[in-house]
Amino acid sequence: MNHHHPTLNPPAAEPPSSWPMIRALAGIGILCSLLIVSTWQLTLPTITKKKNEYLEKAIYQVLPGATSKKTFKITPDGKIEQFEGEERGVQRVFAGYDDQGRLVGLAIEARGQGFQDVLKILYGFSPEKQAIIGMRVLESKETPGLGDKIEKDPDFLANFKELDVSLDENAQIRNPIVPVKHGTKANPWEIDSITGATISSKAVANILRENTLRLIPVVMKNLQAFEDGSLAGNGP
Amino acid sequence: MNTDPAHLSTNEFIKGLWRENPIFVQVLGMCPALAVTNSVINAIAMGLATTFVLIMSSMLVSSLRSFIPRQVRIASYILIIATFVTVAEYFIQAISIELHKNLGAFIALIVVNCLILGRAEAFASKNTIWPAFLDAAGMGLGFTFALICLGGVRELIGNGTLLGYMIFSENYQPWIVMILPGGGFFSLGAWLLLFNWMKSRKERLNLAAENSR
Amino acid sequence: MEATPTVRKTFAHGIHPPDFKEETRSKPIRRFPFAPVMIVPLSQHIGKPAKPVVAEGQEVERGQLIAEPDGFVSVAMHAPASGIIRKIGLAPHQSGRMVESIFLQPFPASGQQVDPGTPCEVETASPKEIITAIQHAGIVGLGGAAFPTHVKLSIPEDKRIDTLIINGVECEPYLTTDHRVMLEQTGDIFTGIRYVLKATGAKRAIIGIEANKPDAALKLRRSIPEEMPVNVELVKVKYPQGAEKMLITALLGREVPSGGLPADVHVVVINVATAAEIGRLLPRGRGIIERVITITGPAISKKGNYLIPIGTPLRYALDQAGLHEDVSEVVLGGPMMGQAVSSLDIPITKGTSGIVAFTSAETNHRPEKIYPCIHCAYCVDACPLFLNPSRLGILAKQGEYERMAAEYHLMDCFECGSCSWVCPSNIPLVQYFRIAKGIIREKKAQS
Amino acid sequence: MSLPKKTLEIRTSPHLKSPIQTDTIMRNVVYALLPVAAFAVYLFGLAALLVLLVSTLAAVLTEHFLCILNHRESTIGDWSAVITGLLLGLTLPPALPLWMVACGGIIAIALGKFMFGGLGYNSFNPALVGRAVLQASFPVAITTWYPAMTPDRFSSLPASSLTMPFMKPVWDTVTTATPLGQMKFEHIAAETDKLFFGMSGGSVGETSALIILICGAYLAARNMLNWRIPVTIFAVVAGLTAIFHGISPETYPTPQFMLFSGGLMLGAVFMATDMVASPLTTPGVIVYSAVIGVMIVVIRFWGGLPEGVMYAILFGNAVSPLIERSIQPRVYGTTSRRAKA
Amino acid sequence: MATESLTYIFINAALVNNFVLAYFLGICPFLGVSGKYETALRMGGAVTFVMLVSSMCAYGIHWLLLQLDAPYLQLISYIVVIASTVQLVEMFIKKFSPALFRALGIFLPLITTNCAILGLALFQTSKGYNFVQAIFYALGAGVGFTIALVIMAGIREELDLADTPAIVRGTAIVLMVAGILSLTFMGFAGLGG
Repeated sequence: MNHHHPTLNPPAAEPPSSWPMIRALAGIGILCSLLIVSTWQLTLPTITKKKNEYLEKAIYQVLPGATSKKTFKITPDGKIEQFEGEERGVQRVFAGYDDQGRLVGLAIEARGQGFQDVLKILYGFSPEKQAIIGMRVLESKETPGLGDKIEKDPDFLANFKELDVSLDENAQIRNPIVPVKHGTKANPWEIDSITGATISSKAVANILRENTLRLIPVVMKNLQAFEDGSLAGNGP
Repeated sequence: MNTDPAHLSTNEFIKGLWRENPIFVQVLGMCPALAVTNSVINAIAMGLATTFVLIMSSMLVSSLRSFIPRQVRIASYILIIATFVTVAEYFIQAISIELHKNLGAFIALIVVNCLILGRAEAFASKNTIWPAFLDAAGMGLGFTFALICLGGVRELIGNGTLLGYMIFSENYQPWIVMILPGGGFFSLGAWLLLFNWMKSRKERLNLAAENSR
Repeated sequence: MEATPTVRKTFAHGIHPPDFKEETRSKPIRRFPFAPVMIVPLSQHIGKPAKPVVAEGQEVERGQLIAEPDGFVSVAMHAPASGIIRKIGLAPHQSGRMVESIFLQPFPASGQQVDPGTPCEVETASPKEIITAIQHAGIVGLGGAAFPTHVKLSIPEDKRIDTLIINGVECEPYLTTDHRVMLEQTGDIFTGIRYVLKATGAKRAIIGIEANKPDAALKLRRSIPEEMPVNVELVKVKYPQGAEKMLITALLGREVPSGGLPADVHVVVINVATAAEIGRLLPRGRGIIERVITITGPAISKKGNYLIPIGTPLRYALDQAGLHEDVSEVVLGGPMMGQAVSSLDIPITKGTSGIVAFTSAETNHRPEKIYPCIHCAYCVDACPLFLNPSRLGILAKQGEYERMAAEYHLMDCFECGSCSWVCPSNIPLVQYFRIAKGIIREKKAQS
Repeated sequence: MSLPKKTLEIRTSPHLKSPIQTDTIMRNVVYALLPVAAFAVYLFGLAALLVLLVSTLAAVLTEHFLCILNHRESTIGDWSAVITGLLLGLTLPPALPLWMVACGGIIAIALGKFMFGGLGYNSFNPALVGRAVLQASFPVAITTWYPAMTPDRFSSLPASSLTMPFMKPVWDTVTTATPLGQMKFEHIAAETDKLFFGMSGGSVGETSALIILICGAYLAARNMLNWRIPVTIFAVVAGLTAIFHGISPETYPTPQFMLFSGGLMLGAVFMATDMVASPLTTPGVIVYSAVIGVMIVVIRFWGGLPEGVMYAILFGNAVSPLIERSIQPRVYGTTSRRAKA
Repeated sequence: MATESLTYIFINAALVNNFVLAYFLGICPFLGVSGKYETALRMGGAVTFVMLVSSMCAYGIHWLLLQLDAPYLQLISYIVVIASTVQLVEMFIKKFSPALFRALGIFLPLITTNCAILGLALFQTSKGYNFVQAIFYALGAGVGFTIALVIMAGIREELDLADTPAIVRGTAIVLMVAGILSLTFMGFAGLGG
């Protein structure tokens, strides 16, 4: 095999003088830091803007009609707080508002195990309809051409036009979301899975079920906080 | 032997494209060659990013070659390469978030692409800036070319498209395996087979020519 | 017939080739006439060739010593017939090389009388004397290996022998010499055992016989002299049951260590015909001058067991037995381990236990095409030493001889041929191994 | 004195040879596969017949042409390509477009066998390599099952069979689910006797356990199939399933169901037993089969796929050299398993 | 915070998304050091060990960079730390276990340019694993790398003795086998959930 690794052999035995080495490394270090920091400074605004646009696009997609958004987080003890930026381990909820500043719905991040790796999705919840009104896959490594149908298959995406997650008298979800075999959807809380991508579509359903069971009651209880968010007028 | 300097520099440039092609001949930098070649656009992006890093770091290494003592050269090269990779990464992110997502960690992994360190060590550290640039550009373009070859085959067969344009009819049944990891191995293997075959054919022809002489 | 319970004694693995013994097993031993010229090679045994004690033109009596042992691993030679020594010189040999031989022209009216020598009495002789007598009687292993018997019986000081095994298995297809010897020379066998027991100090003897020779077993069992510690045991019919190591395992459940000798597990094994020969020759002080040979095979019309003077040219022997015109292959010994000969001018020696001749009808039918190894594991299941012939074969093909020896115990292989016999891909495994062993021995000798 | 007229042949010992030849073995495997194929044709009609014919033809022709291309003597005479073709056909769904079947046959031989050096050197079962590539390429087509025993199965073909290359197959409206798929996704267990006699949907030949067992027994009796492999796989699968079924009968199916559903029978009897890709020694074979058995159970119970026999066997093939090298037979007269002189 | 269970993380890294066969990380040693079983096993051990150490280091650096609010230094600090870790490990082993050093010695420098190590550090950061999760991830990745390497070595030792056509010899056939292995490992998909 003609396979060359860069030679890492020790150099010839010459009495090493440390000053040139330090000088070289320090010089290169300074040069490099300068380069990196200036690039960072140069590109940061564009990157932040693009990231934001990307996220907004997703939010408006799962919350049809929304034109502005506001970010909240749900603390582990069930409180809703305003939040900006990104932080690990934070359950983010985006409130989407229409032109009049009315709450259209909430875009909620959910994640769970897919077929190959972790799936990350964003779904839109309408408090008015007590239903999921949109879903988008944010991150997936599902098998191309098969598992990735959950991002493209129109029949499958149609499940999320109005997926029932209404609460019962105990403020818990009445009918947890369930996946059913393709073509047998009979109830508004069922997800019609994809033939040939059963596993991935079921994974989506399971992630949604688990996430809605946990969060929808919390969200509904604190609905006022999200609506207030718009009144405070802190636009997008 | 042609010792004309112009010819020599062309030679520095051309050799990386074909005769010493980093992937098909030297079998270097396989990780990105396999990982991001499931579409042509990814292949081009990866190829150009690598070329950028290769050219920049080669030139810097070449210009600093008298300044860097032997003992710390590898460390210095890695520092330089890592810097340019970071730069490339931010630029790609600024150009397109989607592309950055598709290439994922493999942009950052250009740092450990043996090709770059290899060129810095084997060529740039021993030559002046201009040959170093030509060498890096040739190698980088050769690398990009190989990536496109791979990406082209994989996207065409695995998705029926090239650069996103449908090549076959709408009804083409794609061979999904080609865009899966397995397909990466198969297509690179197949390209190497092709190169082996051409090489053996050339050797045979040369032999025949020598015998008839 | 005695009720023989199901025979269980055997070794693991092995094969079941068809035995083709039917045609000769009931043919009594018949004597052969003398050939016009006999060729007695000085090297009929493993070890150093014997030293001639006769001169060209000298007249000799039948049974007279014509060559004496040259060193310890060497045995004596005796004149197979009364006649005149025509020449001492090179003659073709089974090995394919020319070897120093004594050419003897029997007198036209040479009788069957044998020159009497100095007897060696079992009661009075010491073990050492018995062993020397065996050497001077020219006795070698008659099973085919032709290893000097006295060497085998000379047990090193630090080894203790408890059991003597008499090998009456005769697992090679076609051959029935041992079978006939057991039936016809029963008394000699027991006499021989008595000598060997004394020489080795073993406390008991077991005669191991393959279950396809119940008549021989019965005869032997009935003839065991009183108070003689001898057992007759039947072993399963399976090739290579007759190999020393396999027989020891079958009868005693002991395994001879790799690279070791039977003496390491306190056993000595000698062939039944060798025992008979010892029993016949020692009390009379004679030397070995003839042996029983099965001449058989599809190319032989008068198949049978013959008592043939040593030195008889193969051509003469085959002619007597009625060789078919269409003969294509002649094998000395059994078909599994025997050797095909290129010339019929070689003489029969002490180690020749059988002659099997095939016509072209059979040899043409033998599969020729060599397929690649398909890892069917038939050979692994056949190898009596639990080697991995498949692996060894693949390595041999690549010339990895050192690895064969270092990792896969190549040197333990005794070339029984089981692997080659079963191999559905017709890979000449044994041939590969023989070559590999040769090369390794050579390398060892060089270093 | 008569002299032999021609020169004598000098061969080395042994001068006898068992009559069983490699092509004998291969031919017998083909014979043993024929009843399985015949039953498949009975179940699925013309579609199955065409699948089997096309896969076999593709395999044999590929072998022939590759040999010619490589200036070697054609090796189709050893029948091994026929086995590969038949086995591949038997693992495919009956309504698979025939051009895909042909591609599978070509890949099986070219990639799975020829690349490795041909018969005797294929590290993996070639038929399964072909099938794995097809599965990864056309995951939908290869998991679209056509029902057995349709009344018009001898007079008409499923629409998908004759799809042209490069075209999306048009699927018949009547497709069915395999018992394993039903178990995995809907927790409906099929009746064991139905599975045993093979009256359920599935691949062309993975249906009748009874016939596969009989044919396997024939080969095992002739020592052309190592019975330890299927027996160990059955034992491991049944044993593990029994344990889990005992713990939670709701979640896990019965051992019978596991044994007689899917490709387990065909795989264990005819694929895992591929002599070339399995270890030589008995202990090695047992470990190899146990690996396969465990992996079948793991994939079926906890994996994402309903069926894992193919992957399990390929994995077994992959680790077979490792098993082989760590489990060498104990040589006679030695105590160590591994020889180090 | 990632919520995956430790078993899931381990199995996912070792089998389902095997670093070599699904992520193409560490292809260079995979092609270069898979010729002999013993070497492959040692290389696998060395990589697993370095992975563990550098995974812990990467966790620390990431935390530090968060404190400093300097994410742009991530790559450069990871690579520097990995390179120095390898050096330190090498010196440490040389000093305390000469036998181990003899066994692993020649592989250690090569590991610096093994993209699997850097890849591991980057992935673990982007997945947001906590310390324990990161350790299991590193362990899984290392074991997966070793499995792939050792299986490949086993097959290649056989192939060395095989009658392979001339043009497939060398890297081409190794890649083809890797492709088949990659398909085989697809069977593990969905495990561990």
